[in-house]
Amino acid sequence: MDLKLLLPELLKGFSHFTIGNAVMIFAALILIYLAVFKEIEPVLLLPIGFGCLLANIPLAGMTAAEGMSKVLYDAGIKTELFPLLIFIGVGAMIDFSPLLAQPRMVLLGAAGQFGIFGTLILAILLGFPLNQAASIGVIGAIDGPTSIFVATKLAPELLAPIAVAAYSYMSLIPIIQPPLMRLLTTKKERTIQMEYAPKPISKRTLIFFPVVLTLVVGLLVPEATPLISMLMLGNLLKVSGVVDRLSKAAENEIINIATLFLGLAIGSTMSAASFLNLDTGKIMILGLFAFALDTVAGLLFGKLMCAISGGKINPLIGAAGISAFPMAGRLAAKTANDEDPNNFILMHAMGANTAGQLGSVIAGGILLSIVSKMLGIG
Amino acid sequence: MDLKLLLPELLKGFSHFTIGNAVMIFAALILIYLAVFKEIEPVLLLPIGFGCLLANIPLAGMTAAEGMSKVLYDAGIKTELFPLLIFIGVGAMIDFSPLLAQPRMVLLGAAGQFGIFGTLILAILLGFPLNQAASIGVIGAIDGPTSIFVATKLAPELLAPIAVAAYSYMSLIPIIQPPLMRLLTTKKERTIQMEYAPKPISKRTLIFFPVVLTLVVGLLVPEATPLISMLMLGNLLKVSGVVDRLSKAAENEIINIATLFLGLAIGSTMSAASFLNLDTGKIMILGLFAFALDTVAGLLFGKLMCAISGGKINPLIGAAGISAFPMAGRLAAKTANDEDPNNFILMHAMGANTAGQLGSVIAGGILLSIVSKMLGIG
Amino acid sequence: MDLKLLLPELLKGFSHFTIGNAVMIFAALILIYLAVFKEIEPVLLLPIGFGCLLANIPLAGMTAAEGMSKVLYDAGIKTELFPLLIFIGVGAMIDFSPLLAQPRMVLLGAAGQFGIFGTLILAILLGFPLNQAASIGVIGAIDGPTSIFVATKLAPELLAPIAVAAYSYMSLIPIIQPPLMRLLTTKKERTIQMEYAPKPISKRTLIFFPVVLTLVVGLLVPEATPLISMLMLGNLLKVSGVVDRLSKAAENEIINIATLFLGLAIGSTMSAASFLNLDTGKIMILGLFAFALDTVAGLLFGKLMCAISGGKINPLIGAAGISAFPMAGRLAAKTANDEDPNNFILMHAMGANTAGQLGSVIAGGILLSIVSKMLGIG
Amino acid sequence: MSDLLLSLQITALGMGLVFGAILLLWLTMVLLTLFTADAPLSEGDASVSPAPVPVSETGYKLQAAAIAVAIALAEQDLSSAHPLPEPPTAIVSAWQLGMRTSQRSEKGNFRRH
Amino acid sequence: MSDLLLSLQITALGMGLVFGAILLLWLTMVLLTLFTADAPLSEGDASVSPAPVPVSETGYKLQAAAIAVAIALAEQDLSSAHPLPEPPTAIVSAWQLGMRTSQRSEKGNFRRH
Amino acid sequence: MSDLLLSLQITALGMGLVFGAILLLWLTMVLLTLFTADAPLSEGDASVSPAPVPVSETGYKLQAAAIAVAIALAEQDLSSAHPLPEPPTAIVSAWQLGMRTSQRSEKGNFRRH
Ligand code: NA
Ligand code: NA
Ligand code: NA
Repeated sequence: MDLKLLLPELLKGFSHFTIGNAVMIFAALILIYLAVFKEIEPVLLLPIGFGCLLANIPLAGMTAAEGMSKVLYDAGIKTELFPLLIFIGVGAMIDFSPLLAQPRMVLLGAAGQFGIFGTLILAILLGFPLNQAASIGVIGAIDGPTSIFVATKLAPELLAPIAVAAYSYMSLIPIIQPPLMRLLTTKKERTIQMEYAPKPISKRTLIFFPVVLTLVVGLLVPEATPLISMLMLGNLLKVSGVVDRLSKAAENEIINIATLFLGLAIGSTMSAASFLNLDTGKIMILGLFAFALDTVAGLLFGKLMCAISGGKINPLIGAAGISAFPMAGRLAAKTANDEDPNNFILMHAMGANTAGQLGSVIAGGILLSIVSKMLGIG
Repeated sequence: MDLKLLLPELLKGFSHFTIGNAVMIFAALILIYLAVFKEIEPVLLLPIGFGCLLANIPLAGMTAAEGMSKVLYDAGIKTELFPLLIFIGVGAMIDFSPLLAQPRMVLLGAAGQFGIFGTLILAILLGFPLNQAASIGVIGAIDGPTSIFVATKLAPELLAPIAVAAYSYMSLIPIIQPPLMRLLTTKKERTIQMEYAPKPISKRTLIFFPVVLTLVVGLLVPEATPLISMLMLGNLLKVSGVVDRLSKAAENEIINIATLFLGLAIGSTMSAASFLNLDTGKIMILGLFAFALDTVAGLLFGKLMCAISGGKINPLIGAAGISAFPMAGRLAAKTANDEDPNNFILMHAMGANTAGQLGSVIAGGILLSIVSKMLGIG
Repeated sequence: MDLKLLLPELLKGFSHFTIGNAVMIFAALILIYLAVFKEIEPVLLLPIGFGCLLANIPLAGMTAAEGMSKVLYDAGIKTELFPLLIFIGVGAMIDFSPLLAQPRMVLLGAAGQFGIFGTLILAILLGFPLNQAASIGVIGAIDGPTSIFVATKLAPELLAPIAVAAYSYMSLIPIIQPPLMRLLTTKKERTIQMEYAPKPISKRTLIFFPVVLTLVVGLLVPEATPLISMLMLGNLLKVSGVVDRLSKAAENEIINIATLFLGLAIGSTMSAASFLNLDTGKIMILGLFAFALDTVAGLLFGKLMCAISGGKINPLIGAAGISAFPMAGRLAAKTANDEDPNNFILMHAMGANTAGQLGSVIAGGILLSIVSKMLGIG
Repeated sequence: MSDLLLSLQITALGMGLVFGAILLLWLTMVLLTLFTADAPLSEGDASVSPAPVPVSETGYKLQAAAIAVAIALAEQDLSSAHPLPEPPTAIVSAWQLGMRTSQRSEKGNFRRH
Repeated sequence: MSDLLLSLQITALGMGLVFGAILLLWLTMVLLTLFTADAPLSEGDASVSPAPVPVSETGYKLQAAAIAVAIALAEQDLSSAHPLPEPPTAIVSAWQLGMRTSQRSEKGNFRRH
Repeated sequence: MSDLLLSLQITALGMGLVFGAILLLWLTMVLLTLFTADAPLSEGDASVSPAPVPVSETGYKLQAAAIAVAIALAEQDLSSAHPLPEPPTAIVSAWQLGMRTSQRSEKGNFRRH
């Protein structure tokens, strides 16, 4: 054993360390910092940040052929299992009764998807090929698993920046939305009180809803079936009330384990080579644009509905139609309440918010369908 | 983009929709209905029904090469992992002390397996090849994981109808058994009271039992080893009292997740092409026959034991020997109690019921062994 | 069906049963006995023993190409996923504040690794090739997942005896260590009282520690990254306080399921052919030697620190530096307390013990690095 | 510019389909609530129906908080602002509390009419 | 008809083996209880031994119910029928309650003898 | 004997690297506590900081036990031996109790100085 040969071996960790690694580790630390100290979507950004850290320690082998990150990536991202398992859990947590009590609220879930397509246009103009532009656009679904699912199908090479943008901005909703809300609505509009006299929703309706929705959306937009069906499966487990064991497993074990592994696996794709380029910067800016555009479109549609209804609808609930469940709904209600302490529109906002969740999944499926067809990969 | 080409693309979900899909979706809805509103084995029939629904939405891709249902099927059905994991959990829930306190009760677990072989004969007569006939016969084990395990080995193409039959009829036990009980026993027999003065069972006996049973059954019937050993492993985790963490994981996380995924994966095999044929109908009828035959054989054997013991054994407990744990045991006790409010034979019935559970696994292994040998696949 | 051909088929379980099977089943029963009745590491030795039992039932097929044990082995041992998942859970259970409050205690975690290398020397002298000798040496890490991780990389054929030795002796720590403690320290040394006036540890320190440690160790010893990073990930999930869902999943579902499957899979490698040879005996003896040597080295280093500090450090805490977390720490404190009921050194011993945990992982990585390089497989 | 044209086409088509699907969904929901409401729960039950679906620990805490708030509200004037505590993580559906305070206050409003 | 003959052979062989295995199991159990009973628990312990193995929430509810039933039984005559509530799902081992009512009533029977 | 030489080399190199890494770790920890301690918790908080990290049920039982022990200690003399119950499985971090008894007694010692 020649000691001259030893030194390079001893310092191989440092000698293989690149500027790119340093920058990415800095990025990882920022993600972890935001997750832990600013509580920005910690359940996802903490594992993503940690996975990124590991991917940039040279020779650690986590992302090598037999490494743990690679094993998790192949098991749950490539197969799209993790976002779907997360959706089973999310479905078990969603309550569709505010939406079912006011079905017209579902319209607000359509307008809030405009950001997807507006961002796609902008991404095309910035020179992204169609598959990447569509994946970037789907950040505008403002729903993590939908963004990850579509990006995995169309442009897995952009998965990490898309996931990071989707989850980061989702937590920044309380900073992004209020200025736009105040800019686009008048004080008078914001103080519109909405009567809440819902028709009672029977347990039977709640049980039929996820089944019927799966069928209707599945037949209309086959590409949306995996996402919508897992969301509805989780909801059915919950509302049926006969399989407590399964619904508890869905909203605890299954979603927690899938979330941890998903985060680590996505983070592990954040190597300097694939992440440190102009595209990542563009995606972060386009993502912010998508969020803003969604909010604007939602608010404008809310104003339209306000006008049509003769001023009975508070346009703020339009901003809840972007998805970002359940934050956007609460934020719309809070903004109305801040303006007038006697104004409570939470139930309407939550109806629009669950509609946005459905609209996001549907829009994601439609986008996947159109783009797959155009690229001949459908 | 030619709009003329667009319409077929838009309606592709409907244009690929077949009558077969419609019928299977109707079947899926029936399964879901039975699970949710009639509470017929909801933990399995709800996921099976939902999986069937998804398998019949055209182009949804859940059952395609990379689809979620396919991933789950390959991970847990093809490898037989899911039924075995479920058995670990079931084992952690079974208490063998009523059986160990009255070892002769174990005999009742043998008679209740006659339905397996009687159904096999009938299936052969109806023209099923041997591998399929044996898989259909094993519905008569009246134990879900055993049926699924054997069918996966011998005739995976019949997995779905066999699983559906096994679980559906298992919940219909309270409808299938009582008429046969009253038909085959006299009122005098049903009012036989059984003394319950069990010898005390030491903790040591409870701990040795699963280990010794695994060895004895494993050496006698190697083909039954996977099933019996996982059942006994779960039981050992529980009775040992030293690995609470593991026994709780077995009877919660592991069994819940495996059950949900097993149901979805089995349901996903219910495509119109493979399910909609005369065989499925025959299997449903043969399954019902298997359940009835098991009950009859159990009752007749119970009457034999009653005669031999000089009227000290209530023949109703024979009906508990079919497995269908723990329902058949409770039902036998309830029937005796209905006849005479002072007649309590629950401990004896539960002894026979756990014996039936063991007998079912052993019979499944023996059947697998004989048929594999005959087909030269052993 | 010729009945003459039937008998061999009926008795195939017995006719394929070898003396080797009998001996291994006896070994399995001993492991189960130790686990259940002596409570020696039951969470691992019970599944290992049961897995060994199953591997020695002829024709049971658990370890065959499609058998359950094989499926688990390929899924979690070959990929090294199970020991890493266990480490996430262990990390969520470790509290580094006693170590951070007295950073110099970390030195004690280095001395306690001498057993690794001493055992390697001895194994080489006994004729083991380098890859096997290093795997045997790493029993001296006295940390189960580290031993399994390194052995899987270097000599998977020795995995079972190494895992059994590592976990068996770990539980025998209360028998192995005290005589050595009393032999190598004077009564005066054992009664040395240590002042515990720790500086307060901020939550921020506790959060930065796992991140910084991952980076520092990862850059210094890339081979240790998988182990140290998963340990630190678990710890970060816990101390961050913002992802309760994930840290609870780590220290419950994930660790429990991984432990059960790991044990079964390791046990399944204990076939007579691979386990019943002189090497296994040598490994058991070398393992015991490793444990003793670690303790001796730790104690001697403790005495050195005692001398350097002018008698302010109780050398017993050196024995806690071997890892075997958390038993060795408690044992050192108990030994001091037995000598003088007013002597409480638990906080110091736990500091040394967590240092030993870190030292074990680092030493495992260093060994892996050196040996991989020498064998040209790095 | 053909790229831009293409993306505009995708947008028109995509948003059209989204609105179409959502309209169909609206119709579905109306029909569904119509045909499955023949055995409706009483008004009191209906407003409670989301309650058995509380989410995670926080959900339960919010329920407890909701009861406390309801009691407090019954004892004092409704003119004061209502607290809407932030949920610890985004996974948590946090609006159970708000729903009750909302209903509570609307009843108050109706009385004043 | 060779198929029928074959299946009859399988049946004879199969049921024979099942009975054989079960008989051996009986023998095993008798020997096992014989050789491992040298440190038996007291009668009270033995009858309680299944109790620490309750299953799922329902199991706990049934235990609670069992206690309630036991108290009720102690206060009234034993001639009335005993309720045996159905378990919600088949996974649940639901006979804990019945076991206790059974033992309770047998003691009653013995007294009458 | 070249094998022995090789293994001795590995030992020297390995232990050297272990000590080197551990020394660097020491430095890291000193720097870390130095730079991240500007917002320290109070002494009481610090000593409690491990408490929110109890492990599994046993951990909670030990906490309860710790409280009981603390109360008992406050009422009696400190000269008696302190119980250190064994944890049921090795996975459990069992030293929470000991930590408190240790601190408790050290305060006792300080008083005597
Ligand atoms: Na959206
Ligand atoms: Na049966
Ligand atoms: Na060590």
